[in-house]
Amino acid sequence: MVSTLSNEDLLAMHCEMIKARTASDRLWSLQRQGRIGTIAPIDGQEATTVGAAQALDPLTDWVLPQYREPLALGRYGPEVLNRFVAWAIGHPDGGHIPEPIRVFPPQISLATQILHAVGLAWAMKLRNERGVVLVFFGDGSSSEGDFYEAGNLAGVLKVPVIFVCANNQWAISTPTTKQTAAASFAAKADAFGIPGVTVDGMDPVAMHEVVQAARDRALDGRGATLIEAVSYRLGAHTTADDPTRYIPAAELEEARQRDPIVMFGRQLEDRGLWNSELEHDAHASAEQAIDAAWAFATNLPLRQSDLFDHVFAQPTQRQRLERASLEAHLGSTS
Amino acid sequence: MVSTLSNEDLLAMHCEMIKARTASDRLWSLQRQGRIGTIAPIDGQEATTVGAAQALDPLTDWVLPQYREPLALGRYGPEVLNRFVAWAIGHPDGGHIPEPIRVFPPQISLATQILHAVGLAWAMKLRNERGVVLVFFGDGSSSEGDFYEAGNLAGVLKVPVIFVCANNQWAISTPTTKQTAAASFAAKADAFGIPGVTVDGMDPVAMHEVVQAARDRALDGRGATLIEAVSYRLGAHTTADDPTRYIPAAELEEARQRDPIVMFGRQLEDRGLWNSELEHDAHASAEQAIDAAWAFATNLPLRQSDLFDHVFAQPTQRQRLERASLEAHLGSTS
Amino acid sequence: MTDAFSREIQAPLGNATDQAAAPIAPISASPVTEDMTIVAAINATLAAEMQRDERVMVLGEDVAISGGVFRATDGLLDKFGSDRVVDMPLAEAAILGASVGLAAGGMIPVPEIQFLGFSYQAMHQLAGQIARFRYRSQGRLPMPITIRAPFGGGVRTPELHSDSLEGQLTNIPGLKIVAPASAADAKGLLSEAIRDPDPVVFLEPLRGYRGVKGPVPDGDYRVPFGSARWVMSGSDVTIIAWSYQVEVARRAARSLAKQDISVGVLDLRSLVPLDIDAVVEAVELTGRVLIAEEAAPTAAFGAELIATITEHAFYSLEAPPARVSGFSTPYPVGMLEDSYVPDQKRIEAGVLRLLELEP
Amino acid sequence: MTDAFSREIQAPLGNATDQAAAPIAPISASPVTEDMTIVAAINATLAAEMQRDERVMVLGEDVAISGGVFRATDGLLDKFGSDRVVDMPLAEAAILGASVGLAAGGMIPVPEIQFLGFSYQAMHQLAGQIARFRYRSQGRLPMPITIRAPFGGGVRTPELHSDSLEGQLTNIPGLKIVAPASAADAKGLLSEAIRDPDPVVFLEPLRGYRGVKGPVPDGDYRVPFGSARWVMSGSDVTIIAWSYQVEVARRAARSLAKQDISVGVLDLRSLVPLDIDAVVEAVELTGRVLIAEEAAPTAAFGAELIATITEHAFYSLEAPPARVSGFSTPYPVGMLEDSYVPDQKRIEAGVLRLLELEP
Ligand SMILES: Cc1ncc(C[n+]2csc(CCOP(=O)(O)OP(=O)(O)O)c2C)c(N)n1
Ligand SMILES: Cc1ncc(C[n+]2csc(CCOP(=O)(O)OP(=O)(O)O)c2C)c(N)n1
Ligand SMILES: [Mg+2]
Ligand SMILES: [Mg+2]
Repeated sequence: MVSTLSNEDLLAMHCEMIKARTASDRLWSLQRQGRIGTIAPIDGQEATTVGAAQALDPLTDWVLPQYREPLALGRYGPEVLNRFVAWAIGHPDGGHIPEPIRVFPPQISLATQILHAVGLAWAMKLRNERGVVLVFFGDGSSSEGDFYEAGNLAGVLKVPVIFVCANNQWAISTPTTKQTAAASFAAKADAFGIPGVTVDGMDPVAMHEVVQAARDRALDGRGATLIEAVSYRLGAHTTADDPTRYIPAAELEEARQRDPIVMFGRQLEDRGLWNSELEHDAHASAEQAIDAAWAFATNLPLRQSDLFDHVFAQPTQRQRLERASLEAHLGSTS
Repeated sequence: MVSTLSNEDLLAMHCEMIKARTASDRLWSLQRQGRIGTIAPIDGQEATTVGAAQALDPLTDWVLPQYREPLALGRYGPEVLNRFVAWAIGHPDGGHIPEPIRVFPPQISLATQILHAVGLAWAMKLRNERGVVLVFFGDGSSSEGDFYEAGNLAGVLKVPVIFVCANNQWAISTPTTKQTAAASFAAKADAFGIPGVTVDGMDPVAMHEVVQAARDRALDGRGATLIEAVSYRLGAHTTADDPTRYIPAAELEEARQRDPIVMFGRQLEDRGLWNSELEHDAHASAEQAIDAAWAFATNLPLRQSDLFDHVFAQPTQRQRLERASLEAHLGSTS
Repeated sequence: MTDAFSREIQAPLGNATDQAAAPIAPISASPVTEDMTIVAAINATLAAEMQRDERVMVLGEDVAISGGVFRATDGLLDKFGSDRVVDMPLAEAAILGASVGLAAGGMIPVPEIQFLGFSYQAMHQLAGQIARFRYRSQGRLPMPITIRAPFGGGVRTPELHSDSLEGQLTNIPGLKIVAPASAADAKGLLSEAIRDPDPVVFLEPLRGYRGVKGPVPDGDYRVPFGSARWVMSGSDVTIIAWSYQVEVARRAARSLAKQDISVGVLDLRSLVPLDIDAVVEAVELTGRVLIAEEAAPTAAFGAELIATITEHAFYSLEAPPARVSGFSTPYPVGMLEDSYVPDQKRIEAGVLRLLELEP
Repeated sequence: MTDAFSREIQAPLGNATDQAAAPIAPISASPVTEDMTIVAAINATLAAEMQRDERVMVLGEDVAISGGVFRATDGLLDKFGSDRVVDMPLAEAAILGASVGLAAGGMIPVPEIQFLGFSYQAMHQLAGQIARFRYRSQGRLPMPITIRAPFGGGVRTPELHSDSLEGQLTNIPGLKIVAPASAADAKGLLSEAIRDPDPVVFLEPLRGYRGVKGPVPDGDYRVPFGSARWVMSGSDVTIIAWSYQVEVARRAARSLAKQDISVGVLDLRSLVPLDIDAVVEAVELTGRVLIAEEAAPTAAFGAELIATITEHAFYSLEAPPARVSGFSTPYPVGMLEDSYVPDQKRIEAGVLRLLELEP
């Protein structure tokens, strides 16, 4: 553990990881109670997200998540979790992360966001805005053409983007050996003429370090970096998934021994920075955060005819007619 | 010039290159006379195609071209050129390369054929057919997601496919520096976990050698190879293009000095294998070949209602109605 | 409003496969042996076709070891091995693009797109390549490929998991577009698709996977494309539907029957080829046609049906043909989707409007 | 068969921009200064919009140094520099996917897809991302992107260069689909598109690039979307068209006028939003409507027009609305395309059939 991080930073990261895990667990059980739809837990990847975010400046840097990371982006403010819970319960406002928070809504169409990140970093370069764009995507998503097109374009344009491949070893039931024969996901950087590095994605400090270096490089005008953050998916793919069908029990058990929260907690304890009291407080405030997010999301107002809002800045004639007919129908049947 | 090629092979390759250039020139002037549509000349890439084809066994190995290579695939029989000319004049039979010729029709939707090649090689592997699939694509086409998805898939499946990136330095007006920042196109093989090699694509013997090695490897069950064949586009992109708008005259002039046909002719002369008589004969038989192909293509019968053939094995009711209406219309107006 | 013509078939309640009463394409006489869900019928049919023809292979994301995210391919890996049941890298264009080569090489690929919305990632291979290879090669390179994909709303999936793209797909010449509504048809049409020498997009009703159950004929059973199915007959209004909307329409028709309104339901089964004769018959029987579909309406397949009707049966119309559909918005989030997807109430209201009655 | 209502406007022969006689959206009074081809109008408009707003940038394959394969972007690199006029790697999804990020970052990207058929390579970015970002983010991330692409047949291009995909595109909620037929509209609609806060697919008529020429208003000139244009009026039959088919329809109408058949031509200009009132008016004026389009017919935009007509103007119909279109085959090779693309003869025959006359 050598780094520029202060003790406060280290504690903040640990608390954030606990918050992420707590929120993930809560949503999992809400799903099991039938109160929300499908949820993708974050277990095992907390350090990847939290460590990376720690290296960013929320005022200048953008984050484009896949669908797990919003659970662990507390560094960008509590609103990210609020909106994520709203998204998880299927509320339209869940996709609206308000200004000035520099976080995109979750992405479902895998790998598409990697190109968005390159475009956004390009815009920053063109507009001489100081900052970087960091984009998360999975090991599975790296097989989509969009990943490669994005990496290649970033290489050509030399834009300030950081690609973080969250390699949790699985894409639903597909292991990385069926995803690629490349020596590593980081090795794919050779195809783009950018540096590629592999890092322990279960260690927030290591994550912080490589992202910080990539960020410095980007701010320096030297372009993109591909970071492969190696972790393990400790939970199911989603609440709809049964990983016992395909994950060897022993392998999972081995990975559980490396649980990033347990490991980092021990390290902090060893350095005298953590104890059961802090642990208790951290859990209490994590519970509060997800309570608040749940309250936020479930109290959002909703009208069914809102489904017509925000397709275009101004609705078309056809949309106005449709909206009127839906309102009439709902009025007549309610 | 060290290789397993016999003197006959060397002469055959040279004649084939002359044939390709001759056919390309003829089509160019036919286009200029307004007798055919857009044509993409092959000038500069003859050796890439001819050298590669020389390493293949037409009875077992498939070739999937982009749109320039069919001019130089005489190794697969004269029918390839016949059909290509038919294709160039816009006759539907131009896309039909008859059994048992193992050549696909030209591909216009760039890079899509690279995935087809992987699938075809996969089928051969599944069916225990001895043979390989060789696919050509340009430097520009390597930027499409399909190229990467294909390379990655081939790496995972270890199928007998050979990727030949015909790097002629240009994609219409876009130079390779705007196409990628990778060290080379061959370096992209790192992303797939397959070997990548760079070769002089203006030297048919060098081409033959690397393709032969890739083929041996593939037949050996060791999977795919990516070959970057470095050449230079000596002509225009197509008859619709004006390269003086973007190609620096000096650069083009320098490349012209390396004209593969001139160079190889000299090498053969130096070795006492070539002389003006052979040159004369080669040109005469090249003219004959394109004459024959032109005659073939322009004598193909055509009915306008043929446009309904071969959409499906059996037409739908709707297609039958449409065909009847078109026939009635053409009958009434002709 | 019922009359002698109206003949609804007795079938177990809540069961979407009222199979008899079929003026068109009567169900074959195979003995019915088992009640199955649609997903079970698909799974069994895949196994049977793979058994029958060793060129048939299944490829896609998570189709092998996990048996598919909906278990549609469950058990196939064990039965047929990892050469013929293949977990692919996560790349839809690779799945369909490789299928082109597999087909050219003599295989009969049955690729799965995990959700239809992700066919957008492969549209250049689907619309630009698979659909055109036979034509482009004038018969040399036919594409016997069956692309399976679930679609349709109402199950609270995230974005792009529910989208109905039939309008876009049917506008692509060279593809057959098939969409079963019952378990029996899931079997019969899937067998037909896999044995068809041309590419078929086989659209599976997500909500019907486990939500629709019914008798499935045993043994070799195929349903020819272009043969619509009368789910029930009716003399006042005809509803034309496909996929899960057939079930919704059937419920609406049953409910309207209690108000003495006699509603027929025609299940198209395949959109390309379209059973034009059945559509014409549907118009002739009642003069009033309602089309039920989930897609956003503009240039969706419902529009094509109206165009087909005006072309072939205009003078039998007693009212303008109407459609009940999704709206001109992207498929919405879970809390709004029940308003978006046509439900029984909206279909009933549509029927009443066609009869110039107040809903 | 002409009557007082029929008022064809005097305009130079062979000129597609008979601009007056516009009961809907009269052309603004800007002084007409120059006759231009469509491609020249597009080029000039791009330059003007880039001049006006420095956030506007052009990106695509071969748009910079070579000025575009049709010279639509010629000269822009010199005027605005390589930051704002960018030759991209050959990857359509990258072009549109990067545009999403550029838009989010405050730019106004005007990406070019070299030929519309290659938008298939980017359909996941176009239909799945660009079209949905405002909706998905509930207004936080609007997408002011204008995607330019040429399309349409008749010029002997290779595969996928001519395909008409309006049906597929208009079925995607969240996109505006615009298709000018005249040089003036090319300017007015392109200015409107670039200034529109939402994504617009701007379809340019390949055959019209140099084949259609006409007066173009000087200065700031915009044509609002959803305002169709009466090219000529007629009392017997109305042809509805867009893009190059407007020109074909106009020629057919002129020729039929010589047989005393009075044909109106309505140019839709934008398909989404659609000028429903003008379509209704078109039906009301003659009761007989012919739709001319190049696409394969199934679920093409012509089908939507017929559905719209039956919904809004059914009782004004005196004959079933008809369509003249491409056929249910992939877009064919050069030697067959003249039979595929509707020409003047097929449109004339369609008009005569609507009048129950022998062609
Ligand atoms: C384009 C696309 N294809 C398929 C899917 C369905 N799908 C959702 S998650 C997933 C696996 C993703 O794996 P990975 O990228 O490794 O992310 P992880 O879930 O492991 O975090 C798949 C196939 C999708 N959402 N988008
Ligand atoms: C998917 C796709 N996008 C764009 C085009 C238009 N186009 C035709 S050739 C070409 C350049 C191809 O360059 P390269 O792959 O290097 O081949 P070369 O012409 O140099 O042989 C382009 C952009 C196309 N045919 N297909
Ligand atoms: Mg993963
Ligand atoms: Mg090139």
